[in-house]
Amino acid sequence: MAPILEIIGLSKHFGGLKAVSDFDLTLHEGDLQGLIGPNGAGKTTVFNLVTGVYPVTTGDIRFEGQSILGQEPWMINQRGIARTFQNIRLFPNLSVLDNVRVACHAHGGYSTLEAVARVGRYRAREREITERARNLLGVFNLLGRQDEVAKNLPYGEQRRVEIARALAANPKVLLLDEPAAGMNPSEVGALMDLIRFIREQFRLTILLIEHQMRVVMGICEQITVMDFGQVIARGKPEEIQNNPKVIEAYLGRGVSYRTAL
Amino acid sequence: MRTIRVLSVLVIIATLLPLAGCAGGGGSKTLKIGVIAPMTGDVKTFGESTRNGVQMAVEEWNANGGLLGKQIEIVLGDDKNDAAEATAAATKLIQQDKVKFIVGSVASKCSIPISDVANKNKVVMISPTSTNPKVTVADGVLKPFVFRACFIDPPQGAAMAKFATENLGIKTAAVFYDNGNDYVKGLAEFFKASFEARGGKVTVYEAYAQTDTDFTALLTKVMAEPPDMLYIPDYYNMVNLVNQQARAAGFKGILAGGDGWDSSDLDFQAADGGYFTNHYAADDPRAEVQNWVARYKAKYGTVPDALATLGYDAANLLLNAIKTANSEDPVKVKDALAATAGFPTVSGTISFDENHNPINKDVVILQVKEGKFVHVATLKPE
Amino acid sequence: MTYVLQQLLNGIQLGFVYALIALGYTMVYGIVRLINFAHGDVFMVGAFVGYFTLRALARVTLAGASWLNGILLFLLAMLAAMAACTLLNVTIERIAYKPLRNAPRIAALITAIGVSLFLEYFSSLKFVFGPNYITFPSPLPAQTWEVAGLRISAIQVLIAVVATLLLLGLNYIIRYTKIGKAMRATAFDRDAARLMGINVDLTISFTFGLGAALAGAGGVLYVSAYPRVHTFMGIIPGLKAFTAAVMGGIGSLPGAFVGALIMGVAEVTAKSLYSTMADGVAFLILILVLLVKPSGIFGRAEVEKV
Amino acid sequence: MKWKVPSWGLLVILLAAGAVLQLAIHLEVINAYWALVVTYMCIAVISSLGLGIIYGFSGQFALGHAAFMGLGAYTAALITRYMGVAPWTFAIALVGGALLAGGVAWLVGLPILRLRSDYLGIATLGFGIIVRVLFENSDKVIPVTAGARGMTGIEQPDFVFLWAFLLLLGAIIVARNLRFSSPGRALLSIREDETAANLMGVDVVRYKTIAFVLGCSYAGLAGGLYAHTFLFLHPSNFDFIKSFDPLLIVVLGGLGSITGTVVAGTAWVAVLEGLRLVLPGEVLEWRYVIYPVLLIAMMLTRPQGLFGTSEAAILRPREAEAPAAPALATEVTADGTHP
Amino acid sequence: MLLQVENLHVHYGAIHALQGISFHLEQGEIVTLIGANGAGKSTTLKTICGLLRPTAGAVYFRGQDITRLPAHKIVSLGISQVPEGRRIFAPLTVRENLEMGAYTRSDRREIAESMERVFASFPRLKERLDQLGGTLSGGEQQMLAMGRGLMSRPELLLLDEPSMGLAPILVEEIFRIIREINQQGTSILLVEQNAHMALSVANRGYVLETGRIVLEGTAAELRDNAQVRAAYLGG
Repeated sequence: MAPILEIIGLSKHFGGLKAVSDFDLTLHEGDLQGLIGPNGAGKTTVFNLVTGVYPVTTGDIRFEGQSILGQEPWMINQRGIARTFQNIRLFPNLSVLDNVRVACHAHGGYSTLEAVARVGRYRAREREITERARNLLGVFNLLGRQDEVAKNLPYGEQRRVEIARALAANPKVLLLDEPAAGMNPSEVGALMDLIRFIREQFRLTILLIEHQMRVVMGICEQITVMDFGQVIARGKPEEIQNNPKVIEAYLGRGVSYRTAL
Repeated sequence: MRTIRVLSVLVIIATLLPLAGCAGGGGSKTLKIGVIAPMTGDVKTFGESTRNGVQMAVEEWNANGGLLGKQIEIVLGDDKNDAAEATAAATKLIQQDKVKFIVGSVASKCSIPISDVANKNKVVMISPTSTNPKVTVADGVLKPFVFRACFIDPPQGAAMAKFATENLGIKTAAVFYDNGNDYVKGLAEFFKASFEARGGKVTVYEAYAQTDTDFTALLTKVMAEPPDMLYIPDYYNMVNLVNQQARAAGFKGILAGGDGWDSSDLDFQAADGGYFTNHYAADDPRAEVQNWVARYKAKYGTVPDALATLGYDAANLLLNAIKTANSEDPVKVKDALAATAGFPTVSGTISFDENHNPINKDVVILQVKEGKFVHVATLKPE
Repeated sequence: MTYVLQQLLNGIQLGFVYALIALGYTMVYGIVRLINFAHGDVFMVGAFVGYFTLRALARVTLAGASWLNGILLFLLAMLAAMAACTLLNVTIERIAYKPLRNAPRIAALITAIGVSLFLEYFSSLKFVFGPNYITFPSPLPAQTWEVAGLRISAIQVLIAVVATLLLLGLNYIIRYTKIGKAMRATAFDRDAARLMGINVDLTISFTFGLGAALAGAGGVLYVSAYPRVHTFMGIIPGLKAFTAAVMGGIGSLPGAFVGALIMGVAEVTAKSLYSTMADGVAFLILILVLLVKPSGIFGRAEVEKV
Repeated sequence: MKWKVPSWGLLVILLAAGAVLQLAIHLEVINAYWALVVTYMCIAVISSLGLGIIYGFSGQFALGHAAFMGLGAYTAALITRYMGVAPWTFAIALVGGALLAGGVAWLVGLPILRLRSDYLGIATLGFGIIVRVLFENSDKVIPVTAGARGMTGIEQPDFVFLWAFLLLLGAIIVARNLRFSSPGRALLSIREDETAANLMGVDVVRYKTIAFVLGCSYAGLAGGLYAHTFLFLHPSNFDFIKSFDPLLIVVLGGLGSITGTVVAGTAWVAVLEGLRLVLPGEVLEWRYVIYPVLLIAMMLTRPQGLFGTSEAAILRPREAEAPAAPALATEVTADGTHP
Repeated sequence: MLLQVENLHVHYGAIHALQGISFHLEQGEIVTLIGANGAGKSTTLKTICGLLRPTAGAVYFRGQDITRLPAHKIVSLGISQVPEGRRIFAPLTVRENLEMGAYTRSDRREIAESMERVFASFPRLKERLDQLGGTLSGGEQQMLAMGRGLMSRPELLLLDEPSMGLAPILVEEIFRIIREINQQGTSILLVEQNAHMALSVANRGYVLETGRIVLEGTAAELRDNAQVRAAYLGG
């Protein structure tokens, strides 16, 4: 089967700093992979390169067999790669519903002129968008909050709105950047269930960055470990846990109990 | 939501508040003269002078028993030296306060819109200081109700050119002028034409904007080939800036200008030795001049500047016309005003031409010398 | 060639004065992210205070030689202006900006516009500064020297020396003193600075005061060179200085200085070529600079954290 | 606020009110001064709504609004000068002014809208000054504008107030329809977080440009009306300082609130003219001392503006409350705090 | 009693973030506040050090009421906070960052001594003394933040989520140092998402839920509490 997302020899230099060098990663349809590594290892930079936030220095990123280098973030999103953020970046003063509807925008299907004159496809499409957004909120159990302003939501709910918003664009690949950050163990448990669920429900391919080993080890099928911008290990969770390089650079000695955490 | 509702109500009240002012008007116990001048903003000082001048005239008339048996009352409007504000102020004076006569405004950019409003509403207007021809004439058509009290006076420029070449033996001159001011521009153009016709050479002929303060660039250009004379026919505040910078830049020639120099606020030190053209000399023995200066000084504590003088003259011209017409009917007053001939004002004896501009007369040349203006020559217009 | 250099000198003279204003803009911006549109009007107040001080001292002779006397009187006027502006700006900050520290940024900007209008219109009332155009008495004799074909005036020397000293002083304060470091820390992260025990309110006030002192000095220097004092005189230099600060990269002190010099030279050059278009050219340069360097010459080209 | 007037009904009422007001002006029941004031209110609000779209909706801090108003004013004035002020030529002039302002906005926007926040503000402010300088020197190319001395000879068309009022209603409707639509939400998302919007599939450059061009067209339209209300154009009327006026109005009303802009714009004109009426001659000079004090006081007491981001009920869309039954199964709940 | 918090209430606009929190901390203790996101842990710390104003209640430090004191006064009394997300001054050098930590002190010699002590705990900082704070790695920044917090020689150190966003290996290192700092005589109030680690170093702990303290006890008691295990320790 052809890979859905292929990252080949990717490098990114900021001035003299090599944030990512010669990074490879392949995602096949339906994969759920993890990307871990110490702070500053370049994990989020990889996400930013894939989603077009930063221009790539060298290397290639192929989505469904075609290079997406040089494309604007919104184009990449519309092609089918969506993401969430390490620090939540909702549209703080918009309602929860509008947050999600914004991401449906690309699929809005009517022009600004139709919107302004309230003619043509406006009414039908607007109803579709709203319905779609509400359905998504329903999945995330946020329907009751649809009219709240996003910034007033508690942290955990904001995380969920962010995922719902990412899904609104109908992506094929979802990149989650530390989705469990700031969650307590019971929330984390629910999140893991949620990630598994949306993968099935929306036929997603997921790549996630996470520090909480319980999440990574618990749901990822394959894990890539980065340090200083390079891949230092790759494999199944149990292989990673016992990899001496990973223990040295990232996990530390007392790994066993923390896995249970 | 409640606060919003309360605020909305407050805003609506604030909106309606001005309507309360609608009531006014009517009442013909006094004769109302509208004065529109920049009472706020960057040329407020000109507005105050103008207002003071008009005020002096009105007080004198009132002291002599008023006009048509009524006391004269000033209704003041502020134009902030802004065309839109001027329109609003003029419309308000005419519509709300029902004035039939307006003195104003200072800058042409305000007087032009005012003149249109006044003319359309058949209100007599006389601008004390606005020199743009469009104040009284639009597209070649005279605005019958609009007059001005100041000389447009391009001949002043020619007079200075004549004096410079014949009396001072000047061969080369540099000229600076305000691009947005017809008066200054007119003087500069006439000076240049006349000076060149007399064989002089204009080395630098440069425009500036009214907001400019840094003249070093222009002066450096001048100093590349230092001329005998630097001609700056603008108001004293601009002249002071140029003169001092010219001296600092090492200019040793003669400074010269027009009647805008006539002010106690002129920087006498920087302008020392300079010449300017004027309608009258402050040491002019004419009674009109001496009385005016003395009275103004007594009331306001300063020597009147050109704006105060012209405000005073404009008011006198208007009030005299009302008296001559012996009527408050603007149509009769404007006819009387147009027929004014040989009316003595402080700034000279005035008759109006067919475009409602005062017809020029003798030009006086004054020299700035040791803190005083000294009369050096009187030239007949050519 | 001499002509070009002479014009360059004029531009630098103007640039030095702009720099003094621009630094105040940029410091205040750096610490509270406020485009303090009233800064140009504080500069105007400085010019007036300098004028009134000189007038009050007109009969005083401080030293025998007229040069020395002139310089001393000038320095006194400048110090008075600096002190008055500091006081004024700190007061303004307390009344009009401090209550809005946690409000949307635009709210403080609007009050700054309000303060600016207030200073202009209030000070042109008769019992304040009055509406008149006042001629600033030249502190020094109208002396010029020829150096290698270039004419250098006493005023130019005065501006260059005084402005340089002030800029060095500012640099020292910001880099090496405790309050200077506190300013930089507060500018970067106000709450973290608070946790260090830095009195943030005091630091912000100090920044406003310091910026105003420079503006006050700038005001006196400006009217010494371009001797017209007027209540609306601050708008245009203020705007240009602010533009210079933006061009240099707002928040950056060297940026403000370099931007101001560019602005001064650009303006003078444009004026010498086509005088009525000078402002247009100066701002065209600004836009071109920003298109090449969207956060100014010295602005950090920020890689946005995502 | 439970006004249950159907929106079409309300529109008819407003149209009737406008017509009645125009009739009253025509019959001089309302004098020319008040006609001028209410017309100017309409103009100020139209222009401010334009900035509201640019700044309030899409968050682009643009400070060159007066320049675009000037472009519209000069364009419209030149058109009627040569074509006269019959209703249809006046309409052409207004459209021409709006189109030219919009077109210039598009050209300028292409490079300039990449800038963010205060840098954009200062670049647009600089553009405004360049335009003013061009106006001042325009007589070298088009002598009738008279450059720095101001353009005269603009004729007044009939029923200017009605024109302004109807265009204002149109401007409100367009802004409101835009606000509550998918492109409108795209604009708001750019205001909230440009990078996130981009990553959520919003073509940021395109929508910023749409907002800027539309907003500047509003300014151009307002400029055309301005030219034919005041009948005299001077470059200083479109100076950078004048760009602060719509900014004040938009912020005082509440950023992003159409209702707020309408109310604040009206109140702004009312306060300035009200002070002219209320203050006697001796203290007239206090007019612009009181105004900034009011401005500061207003901002200190209500920093978020009169209306914040909320809209009056009549402007809000009546979204059909869809049945709350999501189509997808919800056996998984992400956490237990809000079941 | 070093720190006593009594019936603290804090509002953010309409949100009642702290709804009457009371706890105390003895000299020499490590006390931890654990709880979910939004439970009010960071709010509590911010209120203690004066960044937030409570609507009701009081904070006493060594018996002195510090509830209404401005933040900078509280620092000079001997409370120092290492904020969440580290918040180091990126454009200042490491040395200047540390100097900022000693802002309330004026004796140069003593400050130099304190700096040496910080280097003893965080030798890596000494190597990077003239580097800009912003160029440090995440772990180094956390060390700098803690070092900076110690520069005021506090009696009480407030630590807000010191392990957040750090690799597991660094988390361990940080907690080792926390213990070390405590052994040198500084009392510590620790807010931590990682309840497991927090309870492993703390003497006592409080559990916060939606702005209230729902449970308190020694670290061991809390670790054994079924509720705590379920909610915060993941089984």
